[in-house]
Amino acid sequence: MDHAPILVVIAPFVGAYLIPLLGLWKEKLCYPVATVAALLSAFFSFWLTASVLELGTIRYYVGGWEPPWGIELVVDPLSAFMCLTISLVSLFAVIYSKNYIGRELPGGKTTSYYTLILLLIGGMLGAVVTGDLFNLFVLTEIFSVAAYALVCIGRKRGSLIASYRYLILASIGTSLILLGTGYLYVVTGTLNMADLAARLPALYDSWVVIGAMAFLVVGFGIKTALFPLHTWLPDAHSIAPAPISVILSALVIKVGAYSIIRVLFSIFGVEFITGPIPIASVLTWVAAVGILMGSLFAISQTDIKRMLAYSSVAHIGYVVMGVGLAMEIGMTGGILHIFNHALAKGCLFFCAGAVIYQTGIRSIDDFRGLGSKMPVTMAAFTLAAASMVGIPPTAGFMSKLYLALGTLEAGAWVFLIVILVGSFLTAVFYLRVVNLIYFGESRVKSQESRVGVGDSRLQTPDSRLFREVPLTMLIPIIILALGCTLFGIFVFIPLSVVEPAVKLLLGN
Amino acid sequence: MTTVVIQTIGRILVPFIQLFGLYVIIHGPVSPGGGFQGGVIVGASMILLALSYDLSSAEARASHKVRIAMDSTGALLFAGIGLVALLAGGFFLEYGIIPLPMAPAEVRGIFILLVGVAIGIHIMALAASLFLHLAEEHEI
Amino acid sequence: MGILEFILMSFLVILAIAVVFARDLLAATIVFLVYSLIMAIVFTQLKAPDVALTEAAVGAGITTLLFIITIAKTTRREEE
Amino acid sequence: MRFEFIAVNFPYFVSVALLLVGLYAMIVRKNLIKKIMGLNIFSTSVLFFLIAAGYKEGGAPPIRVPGIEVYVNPLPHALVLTGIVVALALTTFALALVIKIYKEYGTIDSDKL
Repeated sequence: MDHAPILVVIAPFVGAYLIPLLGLWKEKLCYPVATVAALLSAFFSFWLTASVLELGTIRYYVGGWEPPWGIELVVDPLSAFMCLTISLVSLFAVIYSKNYIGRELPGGKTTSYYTLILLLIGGMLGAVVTGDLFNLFVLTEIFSVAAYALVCIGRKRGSLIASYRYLILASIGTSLILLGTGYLYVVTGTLNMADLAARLPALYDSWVVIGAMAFLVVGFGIKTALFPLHTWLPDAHSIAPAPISVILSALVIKVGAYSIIRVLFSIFGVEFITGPIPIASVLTWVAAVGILMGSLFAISQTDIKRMLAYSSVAHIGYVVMGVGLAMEIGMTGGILHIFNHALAKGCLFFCAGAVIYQTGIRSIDDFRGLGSKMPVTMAAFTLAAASMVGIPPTAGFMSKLYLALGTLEAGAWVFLIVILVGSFLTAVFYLRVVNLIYFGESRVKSQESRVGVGDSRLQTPDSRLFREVPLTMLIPIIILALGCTLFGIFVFIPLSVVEPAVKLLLGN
Repeated sequence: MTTVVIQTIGRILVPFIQLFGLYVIIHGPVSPGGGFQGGVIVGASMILLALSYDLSSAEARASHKVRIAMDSTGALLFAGIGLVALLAGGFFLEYGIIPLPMAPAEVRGIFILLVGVAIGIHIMALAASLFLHLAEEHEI
Repeated sequence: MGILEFILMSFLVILAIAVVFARDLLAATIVFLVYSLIMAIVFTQLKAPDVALTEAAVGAGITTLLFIITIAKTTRREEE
Repeated sequence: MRFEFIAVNFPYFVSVALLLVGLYAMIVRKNLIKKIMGLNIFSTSVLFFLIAAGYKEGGAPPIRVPGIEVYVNPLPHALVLTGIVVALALTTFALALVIKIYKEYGTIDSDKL
C-alpha cells in the first residue's frame, strides 16, 4: 500500500504541533524541526510523483472507509505536480527564514512563526491532494487563516490593516465556496469529486448547478486574486516578511488557481464549461484584462515588493488564460506557468528580501549600483526577471510559448496580442530595475529610505552593509535562479508531469 | 457588591461543568456530542472561572505553557493514532486493524474513544486559550 | 415543519437585521447571542441535536464572549 | 400551490435573506466589529442552508436507536460542525486583529484608518 498521499500532508502538520511543544523547552529547536518537516514533505512528494507517473491516479481512503462515508484522497498528475511545486518552494522559504526572521520579527514570535508556516504548507498540500469538495473547503480555510496571521506577524506599519482586509475579502470567498459546495450537495447528494463528476451531466440544465458553479468560481477567484477580485493582494503580499511573500505569491494564489481547474475540469467537465455556459471563455477574457491591468499597475509602483505583488496579479492571468482556453497546448502552457512563475517570483521575492535584510532598501530608485555590491543576488534577480519577461532560454519563455501556441490553436488572435503586449509591459518594469542595478550610479551616501530598520549601524554607511547575505538565504536564491534557466532548457522535466495531467483533465 | 455571589456560584459550578464536559467526551461514541463539544464545555469552564474571579486565577490553573502543551499533545495524539494504524498495515486512521487481543469491534470502540479524548484535550486547551489570549495582552 | 419553526425562522431574519443596524455594539452582541440561541433551537427542530449543542456552545457562548471582550477593549459606539 | 411552494422552501428563503444581511454588513458597514458580526451571520446562513437541505420530514436524529428506520442525513451535520469551528477560528483571529488595530490607530472605523 502506498501511503505517500497522506504522509505528504501529515509531515507538516505533525511538525506544526511539535514546534510549540519543543518551543516551550528550547526556542532554537523550532527551525530544525520546521526544516525537517518541510524536507520530509518534499521527499514524500517526489515519491508521490514517481508513483503517480508509474501507476496512474492514486486513490487513498483515510480510515479505510470508502468514498460515500470516508474521506478520499485522489492524487492525479496535476495534484502531484502541485505537491512538488508547493513542497519545493516552501522548503526553500523555510530554509530562508532562519536568518531573515531574526531581524524582521519581534522577539518571542519564532515559535508561532514556524507553527503557522507549517500549517500553511500542510493546508496547501492537503488542498491539492484531497478528492472531496468539502475537504477542499476546510483545507483552504486552514491555510488561509495561517496566511492572514503570517501577513501581520512582522508588525510593520499597516500590516494589521492589510491582514484584516485580506481576511474579510477572503472569508467572503470561502463562504461562497461553502455555499457552492452546499448547492452541489443538495442536487447530487454527494461531495466526492468523482461521484459529482459522474452525477452532474444529468443535471446540466439545472439552475442550481449553474449557481453552484458561479459561487465556486467567484469564491476561488477571490483566493486566486483574479483581476477584479485582486484588491487585497498588493498590500498583503508586499507587507508580509519575505519568505511569506514568497509562499503567498508563488503558492497560495496558485492553489486557488488549482482549485478553479479542479472544479471546472474534474467536477463540471469540459463540455459544460465550454458549451451552454461559456465560463471558460469568460475566464480567458477576465485573465486577459488582468494581465494588462496588473502590468500597468506594476509599472507605476515605486516599492519593489509592491511591484512584484502587482506582477503576480498579471501572471496569475497567464495561468487562468491558459486554463480558460480549455485546449491541450494552451492548458499545458497555463499549468506549466504555475511552476515557472513559482520559481521566478519566489526568487525575486527572496532577492528583494535579501536587499531589505542587508540594507533596508525598499524603493526601486535606490537599487542603483547594487549590481557591484551584491553580485550573486543581483545576478539571480536578473535571471528570474528574464524568466518573468520570457526571454528565450528561460523557463518563463517556454510557458509563454506554449500559451501563444495555445491561442493560435484556439484561433484567438486577440489573446496572442494580449500575451505579447503583457510581456512587453513586464519587460518595461523589470528591465527598468535591472538597468538601475547594473548601470545606475550608486547614490548610497545621499539617501534616506535606507533607515527602515532603525539600526544604529545604518547611520554610517560602510562596505559592511553591502555584502552578500548569509548562506541560508543565498542558497535558496541561487537554486531558484538556476531552476529558472535549467527548466527552460530541460523543459521536458516539468512537462513529463504536466502533459499527462492535461490529458486527464481534458478527458482523452 | 455581588462579586461574592458570583464567585461562590462560579466556584460551585466549575467542577460540575468540567465533569459534564468529560461525560460528553467519553460518551461521544454512543450519544450526541464527542471530543469537540466536550472540549468546548471544559474550556468554557475555565472561561467562567476567569470571568467570575479574574484572569490570574484562571491562569494559575491553566497557564499559557500548560495550554500550549495540552493543545499540541492532543493534536499529536490524534496524528499518532493515525500513524499507528499506518504501521499496523492499514490506511491512516484505520484503527480497526490495530492488533490488540480483543474483538475488532472493541478495538474500534477503544480507538474512537481515544480519538475523542485527543480531540477533547486539543479543543479544551484551544477554547480556553482563545478567550484568555484575547482577554490578556498576549501576542496572537 | 410546524408553525413554531416558521416563527423561529422569521425571527432569525429579524434578529439578523437588528444585529446589523444596532448602533450600540454591545446591544448588537446581545442580539447576536439571541440569534445564535434561536439558530440552535431551529437546529434541534431540524433533527440535528449535535449541531445544536455546538452552535449553542460556540455561537451563543464563546463567540459572544469574545465580542464582549473586544468591545470592552475598543469602543462601544459605532461612529456615524 | 404557490403557498405550498413557499412553505416547503421557506428555510431556503430564510438562508438567502440571512446571507444577504450578512453580506451587507460585511461590505457596507464601516465598523470593523460589525463586519465580523456580518461574517458570522453570513457563515451561519450557509450552515443553516446545509442543515435544512439534509432534513427529512419525519426523520429521526442520526443516532442509532433500534426500531427506527428513517434518519435525517448525517453528512451535512459533520460539514456544519466543521463549518462552525472554522467560523469560530476566523472570528477569534479577526477580533484579535481588531483589538490590535484599535491600539495602533485608536479607531475601529474603516473610513478613518
